[in-house]
Amino acid sequence: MGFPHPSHSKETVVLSRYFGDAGARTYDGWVERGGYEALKRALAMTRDAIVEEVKASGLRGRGGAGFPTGLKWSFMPKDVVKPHYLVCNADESEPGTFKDREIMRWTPHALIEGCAIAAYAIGAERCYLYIRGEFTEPWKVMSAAVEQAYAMGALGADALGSGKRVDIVLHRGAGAYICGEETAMMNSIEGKRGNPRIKPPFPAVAGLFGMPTTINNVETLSAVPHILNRGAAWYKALCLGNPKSTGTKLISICGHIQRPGNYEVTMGTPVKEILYDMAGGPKPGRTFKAIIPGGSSVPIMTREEAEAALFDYEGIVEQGSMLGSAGMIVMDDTTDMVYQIWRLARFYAHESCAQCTQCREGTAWTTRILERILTGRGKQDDFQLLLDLCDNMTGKTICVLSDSCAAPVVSGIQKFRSEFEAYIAGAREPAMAVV
Amino acid sequence: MAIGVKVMRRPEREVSYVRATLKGMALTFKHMFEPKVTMQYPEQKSTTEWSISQRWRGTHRMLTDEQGRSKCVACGLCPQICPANCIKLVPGEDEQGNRYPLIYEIDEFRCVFCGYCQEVCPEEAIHVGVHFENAEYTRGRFVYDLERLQSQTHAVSTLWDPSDPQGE
Amino acid sequence: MADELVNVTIDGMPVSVPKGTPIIEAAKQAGVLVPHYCYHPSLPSPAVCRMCLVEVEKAPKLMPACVTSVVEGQVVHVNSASAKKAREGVLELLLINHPLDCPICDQAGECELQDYVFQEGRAGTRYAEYAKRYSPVEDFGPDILYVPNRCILCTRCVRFMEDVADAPVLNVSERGDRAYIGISEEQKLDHAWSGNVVDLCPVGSLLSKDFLHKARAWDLDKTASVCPGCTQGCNVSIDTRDDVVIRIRPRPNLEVNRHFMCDYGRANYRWMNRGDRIEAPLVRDGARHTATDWDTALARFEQVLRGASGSAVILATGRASTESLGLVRRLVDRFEVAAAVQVPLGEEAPLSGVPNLALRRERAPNLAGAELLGYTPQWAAAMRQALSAAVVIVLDADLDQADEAALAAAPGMVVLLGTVIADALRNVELVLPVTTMAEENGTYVNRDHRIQRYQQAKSQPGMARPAWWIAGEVLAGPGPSADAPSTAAEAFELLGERWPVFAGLGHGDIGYTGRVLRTGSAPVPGRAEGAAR
Amino acid sequence: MTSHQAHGSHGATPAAQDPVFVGETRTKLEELFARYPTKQACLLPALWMVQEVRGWISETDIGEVAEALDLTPAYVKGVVTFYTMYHTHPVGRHFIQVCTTSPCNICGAEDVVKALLAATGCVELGATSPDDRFTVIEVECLGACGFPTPIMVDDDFIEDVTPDKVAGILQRFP
Repeated sequence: MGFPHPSHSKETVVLSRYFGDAGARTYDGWVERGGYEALKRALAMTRDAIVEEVKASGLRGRGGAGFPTGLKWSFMPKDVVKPHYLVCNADESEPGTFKDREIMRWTPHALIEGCAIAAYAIGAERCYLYIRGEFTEPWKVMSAAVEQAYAMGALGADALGSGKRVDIVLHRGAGAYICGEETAMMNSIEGKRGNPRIKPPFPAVAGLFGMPTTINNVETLSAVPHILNRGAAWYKALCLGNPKSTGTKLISICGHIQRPGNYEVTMGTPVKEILYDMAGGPKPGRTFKAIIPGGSSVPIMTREEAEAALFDYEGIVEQGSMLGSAGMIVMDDTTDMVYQIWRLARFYAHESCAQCTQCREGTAWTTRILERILTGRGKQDDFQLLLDLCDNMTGKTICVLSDSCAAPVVSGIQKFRSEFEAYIAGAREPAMAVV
Repeated sequence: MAIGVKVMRRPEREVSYVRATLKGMALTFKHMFEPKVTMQYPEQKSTTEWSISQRWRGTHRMLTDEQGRSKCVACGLCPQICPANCIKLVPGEDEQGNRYPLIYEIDEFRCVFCGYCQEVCPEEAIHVGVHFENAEYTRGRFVYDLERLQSQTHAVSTLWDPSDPQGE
Repeated sequence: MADELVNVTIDGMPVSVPKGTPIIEAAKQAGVLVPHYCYHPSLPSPAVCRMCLVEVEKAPKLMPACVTSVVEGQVVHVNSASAKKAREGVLELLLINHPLDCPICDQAGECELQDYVFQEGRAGTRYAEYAKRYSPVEDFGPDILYVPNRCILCTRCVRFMEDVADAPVLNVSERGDRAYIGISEEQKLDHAWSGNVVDLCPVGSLLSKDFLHKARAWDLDKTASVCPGCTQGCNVSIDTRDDVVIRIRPRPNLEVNRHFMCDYGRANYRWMNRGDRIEAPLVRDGARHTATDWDTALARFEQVLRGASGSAVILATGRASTESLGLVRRLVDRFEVAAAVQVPLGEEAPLSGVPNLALRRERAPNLAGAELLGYTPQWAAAMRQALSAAVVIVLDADLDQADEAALAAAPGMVVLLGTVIADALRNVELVLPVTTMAEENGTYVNRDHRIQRYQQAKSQPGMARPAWWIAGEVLAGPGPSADAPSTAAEAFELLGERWPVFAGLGHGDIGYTGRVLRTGSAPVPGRAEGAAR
Repeated sequence: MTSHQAHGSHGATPAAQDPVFVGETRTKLEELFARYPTKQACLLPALWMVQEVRGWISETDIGEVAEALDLTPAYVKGVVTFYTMYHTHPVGRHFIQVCTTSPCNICGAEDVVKALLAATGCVELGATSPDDRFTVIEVECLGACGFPTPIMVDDDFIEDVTPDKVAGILQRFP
């Protein structure tokens, strides 16, 4: 449902069914609502059978990359001779995205169940649930839920009486966007600086503490119990035409829109429907100007592009952007695009981990150039300089943070060049004072 | 006449000394009223028509910054490039941790005034000068120390600029 | 090597390298240097500088050559347009905040940033209108300064302290472009091997206080040598300017010290520059010494040896070369001999990340060589015997005052082959000036019986000669003789006649990385391939 | 940059204190050891414990954490400075974090910042108010973009903040 708004008829409510329902937060409340059935079922299955079921469902990673989850699980070594780990990525720090937060706040046991099933399926000794430091409320809810789950025997040495051990440990981040990157997250759990690691080795070979590790997003894991309960075929059928993108997807919509919030839709729903019908369209008297469809790291779409797009992994790519974490930032015609692109660049400059040269220096320099344009001192050469810099920042670093910084800048220059020109030509009042 | 001496008759106009003298005098007088090209050197150093080239490479000068300290940071490039090996440099460090020349001496006797030191200097500190009056009472005075180099006031040379080969 | 070989083509040059070799090392074999900052063969590679990006055919994007292993049939282009453009981009970014202070930077001339920018960087800056980042110089430890402005955050220093020295006292602090190399207020960079971070630093960010402003890199003459500090025998380069030793730096030898040397060895060069040297042979003429020529002095030496009978004692410095120790030992073959080398002792300081590498307790570089030549470290016993011996040869040993006084009063003939002379010994029979290890060619045998060569780094003072030359001349007899060795290599060949362990071996065989002697005894435990992790 | 680099107007570091890891906190720390295969992995939780007790993390505290986890102070310091939520300087009694990243920015987050600075009396971002009550900083994305502008006062997450609500909110934090 479109928390904090009532469910819209065009939504397909699966994960978000109990958003806003405080009763679902407790163990008993969750069991009443059909909880822990899937875990019980899973613990009775073989590990391979669970992986096959998830593979068949077509579930893809909801964190941004969209990698098939079942396939990811199948990469884990079968023979458990050394510890394996599962890491649940609850470091939702992509600007524009706030879906995992609601899952943890309202349905913590759904996530615990999903973690437990995944941990069992990949043979993980322990699941680390990495919650970002700023999520104080989800942290409290999750801590209480995990404690209860242990107390009720759903977790621990003898999970739900199956004789199998499932452990979940909560780990709190401390304010670093980059820790949402899977290898950086592993470093962070290990007590290191959250620096992304170079791949290979991939986490499934040498991940957390050097052991085989799988990392899944909160939304992905929360979907797993539903797949086991209702079957892969049901999940696969939740699809509007494109068989590569199946299931439901939570969309966070924010910015200049009537009803910001989370909406759960079937993959393949037209973006136009989501923006105008579910979220209520632009504020009165306004029109949309730009939409960033997948959290701040993806190329900006113009209104026309967004309205033409279908909402699934491939549909958004067709229109020149990416689905990412499905955090839609909507900007209407009052928005100063140059200022917002500068604000995004500043975000990346602040969050760069300082490892790769292109990212460390490039994000900061990009910010400075945009700052200069905003103070009215920009030059025509700055376009070329920005594009050169962004080219240098794309595809050359360990992780994709610098690519993420380049994406809005490059797409912004391509699609909203006139606004940059206005600052450079002095036709527009500087948005910033020269410091 | 017993022997026949042939007497040549010369034209009057060509043998008259009066005429030649007058001619010479005329030239002399003419020069008295023409502009003079001689410069009264020690009293007079240059004239509007004649002065030494801005590209002249003479004895050195060390430039100083606003505080009167030499601009030299003792990087060691000038002694390195000097073909005559006439620059002596010992670097030191002041209280602020800045590198500066503890000893900087140029032996102007050995110097071949190639100007490489000026060309190589990254700080634009050492310069060859537009200067040619080098008389001294002792040979030792031709080893210019830092103080001496800094106290020179003559113009510094504008080296040949490869991007403007014809220019002065 | 039993490893499987992989064939790759790098910039058109086919090479075969063991499986698992990173592209950067394979490229070296193909004669192509891939520019790099964070990569170092003796450190784990984090691939953060992104300087070594190369184009690999069929790869979707540029690959970091330092962590990408070669694959059979791979075609790599180090100097393709895209790789060059990427490197130019990295250099531009590294330079935006890098000060233009090469003129006052100690690293200038051996700076990798300077080199690569000169090689393939942009000619101009596009960052002109901004102020550069500025932070003051920090004091990291007894011999190390940190200049944050020059730092390019390659993290070699951090990784050295963490992974090789196993003492993580350096960190990367902050993040983004605010990042810098940090140190705790409570700990200093005073590890026994910390000086290596200065060498590892590709730019002039970490500086040695000892070397600060002393010389420009291009002024220095570098001589391949062996550290005279301890029995480890680290390969070093002695850097001199105008015949003055300015610094000692490690020279890579993967079997001995990889790329490192300890701070003790680094600082142990001042004695090489000592000024109060004996410059001419001195013979005793009544109550005083007279300077003389070598012919006279050598004749007197021979006379001393011929005239004496009974026992002879050799008191040698641990820094004497194998050649000198051997030939001096041969001088007294007809005597009953007690020969000792001096071995000062100190604290052992291992470098934990490299197996079998430490600053050793025994601070004598040629202890093992001396032992092979019949010397012992029993200094006190030899000293006692010296007081009753017929001939005592002191070979540059560092004597304490009591020993000097005792020797001066000893009944036997005392011949001093030395570099300096103590007042107490002003009355010995014969004083012959010898060179130090910095002033001669020679060999040392380290604790693992690896024999290694060192080269002459500076000229000898006055008439000083290597001790092997003196001994060789005396052995060959008076007058000009073809038998006397005229080079250290010839002197070395004479050793084989008497000590079979050196037989059949010449300086040419030893090369510049040394060679393990077949001593018959079991190899020293832990003497594996000196691979770091 | 928004950050904690700005030096608080707070006075000197407190005088020598008792160690943090004694009694209950020590037990808690030891419980943590069981949850991770290495001691080092307990670094982030241990630092959170220190900040809970002290309000911020001083050099001395860094030393103590390092000792408890068999690490070096420099290493711990590198980690502390990486994560923005650890304070390396003393902060006010209430620490206010305002999200000003794009989604909130377009919905007026900068006005909320201005209102907060005015209402708390803080001179600038990162500075502590003269009465030591508040420190206000801008942060990057608090992850509640649908509820602009979210702010965090200590551990309390407050959504939908507008400039006119600021005074009322501050009253709740004496």
